[in-house]
Amino acid sequence: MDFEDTKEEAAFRSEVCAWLEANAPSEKDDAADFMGERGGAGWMKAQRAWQAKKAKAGYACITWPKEVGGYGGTPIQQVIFNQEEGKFHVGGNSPFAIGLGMCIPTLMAYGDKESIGRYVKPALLGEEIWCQLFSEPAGGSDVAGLRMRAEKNGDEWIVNGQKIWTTGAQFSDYGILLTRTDPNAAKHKGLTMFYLSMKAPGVEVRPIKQASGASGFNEVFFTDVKIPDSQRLGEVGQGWGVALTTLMHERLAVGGGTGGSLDVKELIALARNLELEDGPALKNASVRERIADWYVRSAGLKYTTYRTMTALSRGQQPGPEASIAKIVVAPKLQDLSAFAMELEGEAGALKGDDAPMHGAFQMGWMGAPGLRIAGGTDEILRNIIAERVLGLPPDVRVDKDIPFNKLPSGR
Amino acid sequence: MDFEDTKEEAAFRSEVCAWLEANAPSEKDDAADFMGERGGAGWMKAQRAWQAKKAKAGYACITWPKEVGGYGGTPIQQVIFNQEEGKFHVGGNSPFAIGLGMCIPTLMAYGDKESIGRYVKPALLGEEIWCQLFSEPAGGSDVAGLRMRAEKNGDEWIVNGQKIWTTGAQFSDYGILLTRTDPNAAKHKGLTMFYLSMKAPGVEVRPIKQASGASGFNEVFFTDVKIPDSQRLGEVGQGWGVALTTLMHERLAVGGGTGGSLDVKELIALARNLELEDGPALKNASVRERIADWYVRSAGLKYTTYRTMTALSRGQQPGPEASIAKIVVAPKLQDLSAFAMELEGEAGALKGDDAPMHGAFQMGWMGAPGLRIAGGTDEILRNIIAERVLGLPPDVRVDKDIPFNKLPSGR
Amino acid sequence: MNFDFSDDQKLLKDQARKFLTEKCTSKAVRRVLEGTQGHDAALWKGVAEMGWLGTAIPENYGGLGLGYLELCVIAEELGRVLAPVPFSSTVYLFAEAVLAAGSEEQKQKLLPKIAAGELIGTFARAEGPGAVTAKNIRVTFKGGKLSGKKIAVVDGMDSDYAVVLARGSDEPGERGLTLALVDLKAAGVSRRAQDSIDPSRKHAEIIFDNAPAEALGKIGEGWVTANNVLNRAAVLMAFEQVGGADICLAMSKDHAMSRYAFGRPIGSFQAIKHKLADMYVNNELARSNAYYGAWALSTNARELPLAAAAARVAATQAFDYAAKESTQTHGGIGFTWEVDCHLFYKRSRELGLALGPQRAWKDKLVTELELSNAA
Amino acid sequence: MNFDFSDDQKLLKDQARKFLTEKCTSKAVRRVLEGTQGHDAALWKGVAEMGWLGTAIPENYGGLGLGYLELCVIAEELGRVLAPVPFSSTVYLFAEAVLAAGSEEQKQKLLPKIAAGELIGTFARAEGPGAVTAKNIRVTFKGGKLSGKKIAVVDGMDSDYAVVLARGSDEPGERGLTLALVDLKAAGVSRRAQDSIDPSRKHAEIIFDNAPAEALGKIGEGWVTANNVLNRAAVLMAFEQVGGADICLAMSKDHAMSRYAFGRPIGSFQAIKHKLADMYVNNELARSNAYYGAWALSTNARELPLAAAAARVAATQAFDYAAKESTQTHGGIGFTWEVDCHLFYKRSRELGLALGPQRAWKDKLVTELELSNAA
Repeated sequence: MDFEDTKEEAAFRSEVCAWLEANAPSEKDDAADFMGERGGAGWMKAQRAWQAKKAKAGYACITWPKEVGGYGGTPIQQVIFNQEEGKFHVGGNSPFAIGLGMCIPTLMAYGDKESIGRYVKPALLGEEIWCQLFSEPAGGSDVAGLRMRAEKNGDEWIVNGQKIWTTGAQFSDYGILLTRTDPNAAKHKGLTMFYLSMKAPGVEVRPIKQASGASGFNEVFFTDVKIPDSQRLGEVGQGWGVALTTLMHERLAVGGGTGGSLDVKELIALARNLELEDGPALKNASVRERIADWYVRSAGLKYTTYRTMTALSRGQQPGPEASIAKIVVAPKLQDLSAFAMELEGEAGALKGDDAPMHGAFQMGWMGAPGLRIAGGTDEILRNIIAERVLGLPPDVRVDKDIPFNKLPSGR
Repeated sequence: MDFEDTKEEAAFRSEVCAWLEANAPSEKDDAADFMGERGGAGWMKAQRAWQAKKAKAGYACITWPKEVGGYGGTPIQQVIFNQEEGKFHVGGNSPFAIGLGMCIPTLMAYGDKESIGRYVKPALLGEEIWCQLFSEPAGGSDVAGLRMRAEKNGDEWIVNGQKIWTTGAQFSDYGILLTRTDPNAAKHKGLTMFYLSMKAPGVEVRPIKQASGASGFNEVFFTDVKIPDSQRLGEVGQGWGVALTTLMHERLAVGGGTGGSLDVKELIALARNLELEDGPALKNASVRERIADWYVRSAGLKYTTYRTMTALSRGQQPGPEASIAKIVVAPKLQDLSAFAMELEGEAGALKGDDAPMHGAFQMGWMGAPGLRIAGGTDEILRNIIAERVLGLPPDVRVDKDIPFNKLPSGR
Repeated sequence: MNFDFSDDQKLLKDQARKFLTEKCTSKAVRRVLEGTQGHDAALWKGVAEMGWLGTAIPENYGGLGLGYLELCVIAEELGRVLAPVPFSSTVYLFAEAVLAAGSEEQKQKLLPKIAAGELIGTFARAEGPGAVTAKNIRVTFKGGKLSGKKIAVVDGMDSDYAVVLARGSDEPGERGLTLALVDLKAAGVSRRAQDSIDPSRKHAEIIFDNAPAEALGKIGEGWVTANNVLNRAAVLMAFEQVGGADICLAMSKDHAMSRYAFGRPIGSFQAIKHKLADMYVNNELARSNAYYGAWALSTNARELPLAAAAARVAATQAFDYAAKESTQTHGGIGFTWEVDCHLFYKRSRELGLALGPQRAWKDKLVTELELSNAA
Repeated sequence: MNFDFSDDQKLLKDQARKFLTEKCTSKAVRRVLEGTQGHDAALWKGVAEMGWLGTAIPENYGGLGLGYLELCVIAEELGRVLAPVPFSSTVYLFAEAVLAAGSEEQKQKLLPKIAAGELIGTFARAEGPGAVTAKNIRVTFKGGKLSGKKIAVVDGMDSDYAVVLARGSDEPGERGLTLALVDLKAAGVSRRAQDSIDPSRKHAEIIFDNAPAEALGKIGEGWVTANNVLNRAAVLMAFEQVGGADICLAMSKDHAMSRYAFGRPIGSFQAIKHKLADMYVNNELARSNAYYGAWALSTNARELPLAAAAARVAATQAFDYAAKESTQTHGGIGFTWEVDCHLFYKRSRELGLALGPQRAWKDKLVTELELSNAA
């Protein structure tokens, strides 16, 4: 048991390091732009440039076959690349992640030769950005409950309805779109998947203002949007099967320790500089107990990731343990931030530079509710662990084998 | 807002005090027996004697009409009597509570003139003890899932099967028994209620040994037990409706702050005498925080009871707040006891006189799992609050309108 | 046993609810939340006209002299609608400080103005992050002059007067502290708005540079009086918190009944059911603790410190839980700006910190238990 | 990245599981739980024959010299079946103390006997309720004589030898402490069985009255050595706890699948689903912390104190939760004597206290974080 690379991994790592040393933008040049506002011109330019460089070197999608511009590598090699890339000022939070992680794989699985030939390369090179259009106001946790109507008209489809929680829609060129083509079929049977241009007439993107004031997501409205049948992915009525391919990728994507940035280390830093009723905060038994409780959860997650990487390194499928990250991280962020504000006392009610550590904990506390919901609520994730990991029986389903338009909807 | 009696209540209270002063057994005489082993001869003799005294004075069941031996009083008068009686060494944990609280009211509601004439008085006088036979191995939280078979044979019924968790069965003379008379009917429709003599041939009572080693409950086995049809309570197939009458009373009975005996006060007493790594336990911030957390829950319950009594005192129906006691008390007992054992350190793993405070916390910790389950699990109680108090929709029911013997049972 | 509000008090509650439902919609709260105004002036005027500001102020000082139980029921209603007015700063804290420690002259001068809605007051305690303890109060009050800095003063920008906890002598620790009454429009006072996690209650930093001030109460009694005032305010604030928590539960319930997923109302899933049941239990326990606090407050019982701490802790925990889990129950829309969940999420935390964090109150609570040996 | 056990170690694990499934049924555990025997002698003999007692004892002392990762996988298996044998007292604590501080002569004398299953040893620390701190150790070791009382000594009745934390000099605090090695059958030693919350692990009070003993390690190094030994034992015990927690989850899952209520398996209700999901998450986090501890133990890394504390805390929390909620999941039968839930409920608490409570380990953990500034 150790934390070392295998000989092959070590070789790949040094190859990657050498390449990054030679090619990664240094702080002097456009690296600064990576720190700029997400979606801003400078940020986008820097992201595209870096993506192109990686793609040309074959590092953009390491597990993809060489033929489609990948490296023909293993998952562990992808992990190693990410680790090393993370040491450079190249941002992360990439605008291409969703497209390359979810949309393009779906396209490669279900698209025709032409589409694949046309769209994979530009996406890989960062020239075109893709987004994923599944969630709707009426279909959140219950994605298949979506209502967006697509009606066949000759060899094209007319689409009307609304999508929501679409990340990156504001700067996306294309999207994959899940629609309902047969409201008389059972819920999961009447769906069909398409891809379309986000610039198509009738597509309108509006940012969603979150409780925190920020806008990370969008609503996308569709009015008589025309999609040629040639842009259908999978058979008519088979959309749910196609979507599952995509969503499987999402779980992995979101599963990663999002929001883990604010943790025990920061809490200790805060406590070092605070006096409580009975003396230094870091000497307070209740504070120490909380630090320990949260530390063992964070450390547990960290070493769980090591176990997953080990499985990858040994060429095995990572076990279900990979699915627990978000359910641990999100509530911890909320509780830890609230506790930190309690330590700060009256000053904890202040924001930004008026609060200790530039309001880091206030920001974490405002962001936590979203993290507990986006990409699968705490409750849905527990269902997934119980059903897919532990194999417990599904809940009673009353929405099977009933025409979708006969389902009770509360409307 | 105050904690005073109304004029009428004050009058009743002094009447009760005077009577208790004159009649309650003092420590000298058989009061000692109340401290004896539950069900033991001395204990039983003392209980019966005291019950008879109360009954003759009309205090045994204060809210019952005078005609049936009650006081014709109000619920708040019953509360006042209990408060004052509690100040004397007359035990409590009465063997007559279930009979007079659940069984006899059911008999009075559904029994014929003869039965009522025959059984009410002896029960009231403590001459005959009743128990309640509903729960079965196959029907715990889901009481209506019971299987005990009763088959009509001429003008009597032949009963076979098993009951479980029957309190006091070992010293009961009679019981009310819920049986399944029609397995082809839907679950709730095939039940019928009877009363019977616990001395009837074919009835066998066995104590259940609990995890704690104690035996508070029994299993009761029925082999070809004959029950005359005249002992049927309610119509054939209407047993569930009859049972609901009985259970309504149980919720109230169990709802009371059971297990509240071990609480913050005892934790403080323990902490006063312990040294932790950083000094006196009672000065430890983490200990103080826990004490405060549990105190506000206990105090909250105490004052919730005051609100309930106020409603009674004003002749109103107590609000749903009455339903929360057990769900607060039981988990608190478990957590508080475990925490106390942590304070005791290695010695916390000892039991009885080898542990601090004669092992009070170890006993509480061993008893807590049962308290979280008996009379409605934490989970069932949350369902009840959600559905009956908050009015949320019931869970999907797959066991309605299906013949009972067609229901999946896992067997 | 008479442990509930009287019919008259319940009538007052109904009137308050009717008035606020009309005059204090979430639109009104959002106007303050999103705007630069420190409070809703129209609502403040209306609240004054209803006479609420003088509820517990004796008639000889221009109040209604109704008492504290009446003030509690009004507080609960204000809490339900997140009323964006400087009510708690002015009534629970400033007026209580004046009533507790003010001279006859000070009472005559200030209380009628408060009752009439012509004076907004606040209470300034904290000077930096961490606990407010006797030894870390650095603002000085010497020779009628106040100097130093206070932070996170609620309604600080809108207030006319403030009661300031300051070091009034060279006596060490608590005995060195005094309450000072200062006109915030006077020379030597400068204020700066501070960003708050709940902008529907604005905070301010106030810097005193030899600002003219007068003592409120005896020199050296500042700490004792301040804690007494905080205890009284904690009970009243607890009713606001319980009111807010009940609305979070009601919103969650409505959403759980009307929102369908997997062909069922989400309220039929145990994950939601049990979450709401827990909210209900917390809220009931908090309400009962608040009632006990109300009794202790209205009768000046010696149990007040314990009752106030218990009411404060239970109400803070209930509102925190209800606000965060109501957002969770609402799912995606729950963390959008347009749905009201975040108004309660923000307010729950802000009220939980305004009179000092739970930790400090839990410590007080246990200290009281040690003394009383109750529990 | 190679953060998992090797194939050989997994093979050893499978062998251990096969052996224990056959030799250590819950019947065997109940025989000790309900009886007066301190342990299952037949099983102990079998364990010795398997060579497990000498897993980490070097070959030159009669052990297999396999190492600590191998000992960890065996510990997990012993934990899964609640093996009623003095394994942890003898191997994790006594043998580790001898290896850490013993003289060559002491090692030669004791370790081969341990490996052969001819010697049962234990470690005596606590003298009363509360924390075990340097200043409350009153047992004295002077001039080769041991005097005083130790309590709650696990396997104390069955042990041949004990390592005792005692005051060996007049130096104050930690520097005054020494480890003493004592033959429990010698004159001056009297023992009394103490009732335990988990009678499948028997406890004893041991009174020393000028009992002959010898120093284990240098005078004045007792505290440091004891803590080092506790850290090593904590990692091994964590694997027992994780093993137990996994069985609780497995039992709960089986029951939730086979038990029907309201016409459905209870495992289809979210209340049960989410409870078991939480169990799973806790167990995985505990397992990962235990793995890190195993790495630190097997490499004598300087991170051992932090890794051991984290493994200890996570494993204790996971086993506590799994054991109590497994009982809850089983409903009524869950708290009957005949169903096994209570065996795990009792063991979870006993293991959680045996090496000192969570509180003490959390405090150590944070102290390590303060030093390392890691986290």
